Amino acid sequence: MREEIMMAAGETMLLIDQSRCVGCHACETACKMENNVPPGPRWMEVVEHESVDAAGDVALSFLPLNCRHCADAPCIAVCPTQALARDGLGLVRLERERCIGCGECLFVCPFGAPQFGEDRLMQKCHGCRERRARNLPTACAQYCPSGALRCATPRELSHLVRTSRAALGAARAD
Amino acid sequence: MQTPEVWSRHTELVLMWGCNASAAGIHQEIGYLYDAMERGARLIVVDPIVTAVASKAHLHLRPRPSTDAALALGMINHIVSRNLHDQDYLERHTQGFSQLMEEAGQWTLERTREVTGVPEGLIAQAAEEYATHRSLLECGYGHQRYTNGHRTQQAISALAAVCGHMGQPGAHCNFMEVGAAYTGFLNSARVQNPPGADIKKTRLISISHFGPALRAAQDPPIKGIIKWRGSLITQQPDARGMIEAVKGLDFLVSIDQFLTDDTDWSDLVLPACTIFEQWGVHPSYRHQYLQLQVPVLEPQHESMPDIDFWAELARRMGYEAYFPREWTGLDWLRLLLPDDFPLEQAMHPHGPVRLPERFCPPVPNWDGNFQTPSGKIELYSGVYAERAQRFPGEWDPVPRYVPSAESPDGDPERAARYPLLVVSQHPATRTHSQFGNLPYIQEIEGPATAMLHPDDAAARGIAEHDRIRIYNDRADSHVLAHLTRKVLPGTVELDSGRWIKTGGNVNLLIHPRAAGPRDVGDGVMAEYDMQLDGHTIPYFNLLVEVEKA
Amino acid sequence: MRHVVLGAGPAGLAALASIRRADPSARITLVSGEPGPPYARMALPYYLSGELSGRLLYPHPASWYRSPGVELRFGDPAEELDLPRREVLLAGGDRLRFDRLLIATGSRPQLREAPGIHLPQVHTLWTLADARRLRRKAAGAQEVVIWGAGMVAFLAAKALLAPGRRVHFVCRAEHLLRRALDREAAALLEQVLEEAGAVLHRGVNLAEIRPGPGKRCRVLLTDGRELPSDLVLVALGVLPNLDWLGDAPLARRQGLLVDGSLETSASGVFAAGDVAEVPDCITGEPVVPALWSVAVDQGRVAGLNMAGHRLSCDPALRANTIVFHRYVVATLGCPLLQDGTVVHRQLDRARRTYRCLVLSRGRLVGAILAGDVTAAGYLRTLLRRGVRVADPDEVWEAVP
Amino acid sequence: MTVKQLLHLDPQRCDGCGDCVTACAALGHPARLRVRSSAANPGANGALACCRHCERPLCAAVCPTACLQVGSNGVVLPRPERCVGCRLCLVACPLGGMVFDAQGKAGKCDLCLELGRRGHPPACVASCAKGALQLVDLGNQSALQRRALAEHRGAHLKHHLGGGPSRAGGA
Repeated sequence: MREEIMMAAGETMLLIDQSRCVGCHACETACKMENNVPPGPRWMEVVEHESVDAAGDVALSFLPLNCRHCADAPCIAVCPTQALARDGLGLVRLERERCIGCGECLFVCPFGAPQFGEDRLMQKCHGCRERRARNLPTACAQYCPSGALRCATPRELSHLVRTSRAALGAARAD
Repeated sequence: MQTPEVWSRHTELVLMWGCNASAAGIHQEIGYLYDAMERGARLIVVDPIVTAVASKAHLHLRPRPSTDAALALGMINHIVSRNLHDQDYLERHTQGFSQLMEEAGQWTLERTREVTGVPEGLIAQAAEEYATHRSLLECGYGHQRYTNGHRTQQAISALAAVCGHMGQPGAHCNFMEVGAAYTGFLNSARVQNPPGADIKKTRLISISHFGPALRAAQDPPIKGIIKWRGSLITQQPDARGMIEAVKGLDFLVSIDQFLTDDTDWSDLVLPACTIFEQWGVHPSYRHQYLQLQVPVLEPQHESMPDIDFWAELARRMGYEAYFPREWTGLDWLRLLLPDDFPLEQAMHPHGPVRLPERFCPPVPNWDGNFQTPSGKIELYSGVYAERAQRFPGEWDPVPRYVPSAESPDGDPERAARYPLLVVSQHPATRTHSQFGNLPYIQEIEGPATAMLHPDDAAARGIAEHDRIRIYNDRADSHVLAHLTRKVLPGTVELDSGRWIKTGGNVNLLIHPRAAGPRDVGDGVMAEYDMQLDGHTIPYFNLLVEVEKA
Repeated sequence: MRHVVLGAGPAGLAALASIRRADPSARITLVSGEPGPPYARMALPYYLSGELSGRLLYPHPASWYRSPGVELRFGDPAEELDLPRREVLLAGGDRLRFDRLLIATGSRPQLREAPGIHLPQVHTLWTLADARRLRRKAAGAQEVVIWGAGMVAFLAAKALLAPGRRVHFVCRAEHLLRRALDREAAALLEQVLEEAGAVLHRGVNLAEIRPGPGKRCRVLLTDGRELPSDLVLVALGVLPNLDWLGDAPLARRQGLLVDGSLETSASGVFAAGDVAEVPDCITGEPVVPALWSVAVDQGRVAGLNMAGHRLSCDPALRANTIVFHRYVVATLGCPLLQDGTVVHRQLDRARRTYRCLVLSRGRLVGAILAGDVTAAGYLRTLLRRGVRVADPDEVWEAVP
Repeated sequence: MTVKQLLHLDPQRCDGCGDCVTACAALGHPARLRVRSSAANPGANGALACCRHCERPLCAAVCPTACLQVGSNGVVLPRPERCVGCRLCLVACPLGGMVFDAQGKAGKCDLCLELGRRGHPPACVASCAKGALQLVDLGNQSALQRRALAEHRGAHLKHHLGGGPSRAGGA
């Protein structure tokens, strides 16, 4: 069972498949290195959750949490200075010079995506806009070993999802 | 080893044993595992810890640490009792089934449950599913990190043989091995001893007994060490004893990129260049592809490729003829690889390339032939029986469960004082002790933390994130507590590879021992067969007590 | 990069701070036509009325300006722009070369010829020098006439209204602050002013000023009335300070035309504050808002863009406060828009509060608050965002 | 660097009782925060009107007399002797942070620095029986949110899969 969350940027989308994530943090490291983010702010963070059922069985879930570039982004709605806006690629773009560091975005973001570093102004995942313009996947997707993060065109991703479902269906029919 | 792009397309069930594919070698396997699961394959994981990959499994068996041999024998017995074994395969390609069953036959589900703690129904279900599917057995090192590790692996391998799950696409017993090295593809002898050179054969030191061996070696005694590409102190059991042994040396040289625990004790630190500045070769534990590493930078400052250092040392010791000055790392690689290997194709952007099939067939053992004297799988090992005549050790020809040293079953007296068993996993964020000094990694990992079962914590008045002292009569280590049911009661998890100088190193607490079968005594050996003699380091044979610091 | 900033008002100072922050290696020359360190023109009425001591007129201590690369030229106004040579000529004769130039020379009071306008009793209140002079002159003044009824006039009155003194407004319109307030809000403000000693002469203009008797003069109105006066203040609004540009080839209408980054028609030359003509946030029409808050915002953006950023400046949102003693009126957006608007008014004469929301095509386009202006910041945000609102209740619900 | 702290109102917990406003006013100045009852607009931003101690405060930028300043601790404070009561800050602040006293002087939340020095939480936080008002630091808040989300998603995933993906067994 999987959950797909997609964020689009022009030609490509990022598929986040929670069921494949194993919490190895490779995406976080890749993101930090790609964007030179010092310790503190985490544009991408994989959060692990442990739950125990009545029988004592332990289940783990892993959530790669970055800015999801929401279609109806609450951060854009609450930003008092219009530092956040949707750009031509459909990404939630942050214009840091407009940010006043009021923290409003943080409190409405369901993903805890807004980060505050040394300068106490907001920073967050920009969706690897420039990499994608050069036909590269997002840094997090490029270095994800488990296929939990995949960056490709909607056509490729839908094909991927459909073929894996079809294989599953065929296997069940056997 | 059956390579994952083959098994992932054919297997119906993956039995992953002692193998945290979600952290160790994560880039090599997990994607293939998911591909197989998306095709409908079942996943059974045997691991005392709820690892990420275990959390994805259809069945998860959590034996008490070091009892895996009992579990495997119990599964074998159940399979045979239900007549789910592959009689035809056993007759044609194995020998010693009856001797195996003399041992395995004693392992009823009830007794297996008593020893391993795994519920009977779950053992039976896992055994039946394994036997009745086209099943791949994927072995890690987890169950081998005990003094009985060799017996455990023997038992697990026997499980695959009993079901005939060998040598078919999608059904095999995969053991972590660098296929390229085992199959003779990489001929290290040609590099260690260049053609024509007369270099004396040296003694061998067991990796598990490094500290004791340094002191024990005589005629001549060991007075100096040059160490590179590894951590002498951080990664060895009894890290403190290791430091004492190192202090007794006249001369210690470290070739390193960073100031590590080792360099702190070194007389000389030579700057190593990074992988970006030298030639290299990358085989794998888990697949059969190979990539050549091409330098993309000139060595910076005074650093030099390791091979240049060794070549220069050899020249100054009078072996100049065998170490031509114009040779680069690439020339040494040529020597290491078969003459007909297409070097250029293995380099970026063409590489990696698959290893030649004559070394690494896609479906090994497809013809039912094995590299044993009998050409069969020896469930009763004639080789062991024979080797027992030459070397002391635990050369049991059939697999048996024998309690492991320094475990609750193996040493109840010690366990009364130090009741908790430590399992030290490899974290996904480091490769052993590598990368532990990087700020990004330190941020992601946070401070050194041990996992404690909430019941064990409650009994000791320990709360989440309390600072705790993990100790035995050898040493102690101060870390933070993380209360989690990912570990079994009576078990503590403390990551391996933490640096001593940054805190939380587990090896300080471990007594140096060797897993069998061969008893290596003080660790100094004249000869050694790495496929037979075993003696991996039993890192998990460690009993401790924990208290709030 | 050599930056020249002309003007040390809110726009100029905001620009200076921005350039310094964005490019610590920049060389910046700050030019001001007025002598002495930059002061807050907004605060002059409070200085004149004695509420604020002279020393607090200066927003920044001298140390604030002292930083590597910053040079100050006070009291030496720019006289000519030599675009081909990328130089500014100062009155003192120096030529300043620039890579980036900011024109933030602000406004000057609008004057109109009238008989007697040059009499010694006639003043303007714009600069610190004016305020200092008026502080002396106003000391014994009992009757003051203010020619005008706009914002500058109001500020003058605010400074000069005091016990024992009458201040007359010569107001051509039906009420004060005709360009900012509607009738209802103006009435409340007028009431407060009148209680403090103001006298409004509505629907008339100044015809002539005659000297005498004694130190006084007499102001003749167009309806024939005559107001004896100790002091006459001409407060007819302000004009952008652009005359010094002569025929320099910079596109201009009311003010200098700028693009979204506040760059003028000449590359590398920016304009901010009262000299810049920008689109209005609500109507989209070009305006010269001449507002302090707009100047601060533009100065900041222009400074950043001079230092290499590519920031677009928001269209000007006109928002202002009118404060007399403890009575406050806030105007936001375009509350006086007529076409197609729906106006919601809530007036409480007893409590002297008034609030007015102007909606157009389902959006808030303007608001006036009087008496209680707590909601002003929120309304400003709603206006800025162009938030859709069905009815006024929805607006008030959004305001804590 | 001192960790930047600010007040956070959890609109789900707030019932609009107004105790925080009373507690603030009890300190001897007009209340420096206002709260809109969560019933009116649950979960929406803006339920709390109070200073956020912005890093680049709009109130300070627009203040003609440089009355408002960011202290080294990140707290935005007025210097009352400089305030002329022009209210430009009030109009500039999008979050309702500015409050004016009877003399027309600017005041605003100072996060109860004085109480903080003595080890007490801000008066409003202390007064909130529902735990709706909290003093949080910017970084930890996102970590908390992420954990809460993971918890929520974890439960969801488990429910979705009918009791989790694995059947585990062990000692």
